[in-house]
Amino acid sequence: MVVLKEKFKSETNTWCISLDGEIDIYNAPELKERLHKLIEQHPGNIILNCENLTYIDSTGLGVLISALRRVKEYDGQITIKNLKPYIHKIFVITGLDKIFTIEVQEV
Amino acid sequence: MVVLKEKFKSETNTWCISLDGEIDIYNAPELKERLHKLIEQHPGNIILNCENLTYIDSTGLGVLISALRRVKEYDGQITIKNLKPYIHKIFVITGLDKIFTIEVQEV
Amino acid sequence: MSNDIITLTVPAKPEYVMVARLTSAAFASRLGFDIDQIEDIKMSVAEAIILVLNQVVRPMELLIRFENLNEEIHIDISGQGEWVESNVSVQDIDQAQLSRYILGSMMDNVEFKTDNGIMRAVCMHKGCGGSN
Amino acid sequence: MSNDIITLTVPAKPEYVMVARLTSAAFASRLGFDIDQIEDIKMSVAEAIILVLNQVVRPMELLIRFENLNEEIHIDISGQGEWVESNVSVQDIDQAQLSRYILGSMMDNVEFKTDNGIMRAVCMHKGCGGSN
Ligand SMILES: Nc1ncnc2c1ncn2[C@@H]1O[C@H](COP(=O)(O)OP(=O)(O)O)[C@@H](O)[C@H]1O
Ligand SMILES: Nc1ncnc2c1ncn2[C@@H]1O[C@H](COP(=O)(O)OP(=O)(O)O)[C@@H](O)[C@H]1O
Repeated sequence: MVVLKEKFKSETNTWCISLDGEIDIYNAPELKERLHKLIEQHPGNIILNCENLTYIDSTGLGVLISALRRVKEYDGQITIKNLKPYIHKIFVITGLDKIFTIEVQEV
Repeated sequence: MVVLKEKFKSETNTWCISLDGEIDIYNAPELKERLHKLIEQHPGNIILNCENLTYIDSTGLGVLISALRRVKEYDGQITIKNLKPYIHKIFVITGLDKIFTIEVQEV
Repeated sequence: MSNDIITLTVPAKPEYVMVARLTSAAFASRLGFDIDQIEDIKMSVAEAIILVLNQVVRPMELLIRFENLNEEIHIDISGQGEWVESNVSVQDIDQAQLSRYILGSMMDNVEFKTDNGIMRAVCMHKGCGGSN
Repeated sequence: MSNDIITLTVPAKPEYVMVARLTSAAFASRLGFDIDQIEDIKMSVAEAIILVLNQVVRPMELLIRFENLNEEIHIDISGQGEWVESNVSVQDIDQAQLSRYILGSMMDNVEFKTDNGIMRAVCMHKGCGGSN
């Protein structure tokens, strides 16, 4: 099971979601389904807090891209916060740092 | 390499040794050599602080037994402190809780 | 350290990619790779497996072979057993590009063994004093 | 979950027991064993390997086979390849008793496969709702 804590803030029309643990080919499909449900429920912006995200593979990145596509349809944004440096590296390698708004975790 | 911090307290004629990390068949021989050297250097009692000991296998237990034999030769004692419950369980299973003085870590 | 070989076979299922990842990390750590390099190796093993799994056909089993050779870790990931049809999506095919970027950046060298457009195996290596 | 098999081969050297331990832990965790049970399984794999290694002769390689069968993890550890003389000490032989106590307490069932007094393999299993 993907650990995912979420809260919708209506003042700013934003989902604050914290992604915890490891996202890999095994649990990425579940994450995708849950993110898409949240977006359907409230089509708003998304802030992903990745402070406790310890691993993400290409299938996990694919889920984030897929969520971004949906959010872009209504001109929303996805901001990724508190990425650990070695996970930020993966976003840079894949060029995804250019399509998401990213804030790196201070060390 | 075995992480082992030691300090000899001459007032009480005691070695205070902290065993950190994992002791297994790979590093047990090194631990044995180091413990025997300390005993030669100052034949005193030994207090083993196992607060940060996360794993010990039968070869590691063998090393502790071997140290105990040396210490018994001059009527010394080995006290094992702050064992994590699941490591204490190993001492009980093997009956070694009866030959060492053991103080279990509070949870 | 001598030239040692470790092999691991797992069912070709998403739930066992984690097992391959942890086995890689344990071997790499024994060979003296540092924490960042171990992360790179772990992730590369996972991405190579994802490339072999997410295709129009996929194998029933995966064989992962690790060898330490001249201060380098050599890793071969290959599909084994029967190859069966899989329900791959457009997304999986797009994602393969992400896997290739990651492998290219984290390992010193990566070779793909394909046959009729199907990726049968990935062979890669990384040195202790490696580029990343 | 279906009946899945994982195999691991490692050189029969002390430095690779840790690799077998971590692979066991990863598989057991995927099968849904809880943290205490995973510790037991990890340790039992190590002790079974120690029993096969610390004898008057020891194998060049170890094969570890994991299978999930009827909500149980089944683990076979066997020496492979040539068996060579080893410089076993009295201490190692005494320690074997410790290994046997640990295995007997941590697994639901343990079988030793001996041949002329040499332990060639250890077969054991433990259930998810197991005794410990
Ligand atoms: N810049 C990119 N680099 C690599 N892959 C990309 C990029 N942009 C999109 N993709 C791929 O596109 C997929 C998203 O596809 P999408 O059609 O939104 O999926 P779905 O219809 O399931 O929501 C992602 O999984 C990702 O692999
Ligand atoms: N109560 C016991 N139960 C099991 N094994 C024991 C027990 N007491 C001693 N041993 C074994 O005896 C060994 C210690 O032998 P010892 O002759 O002191 O070694 P050394 O000469 O290398 O110091 C330990 O490794 C342990 O395996």
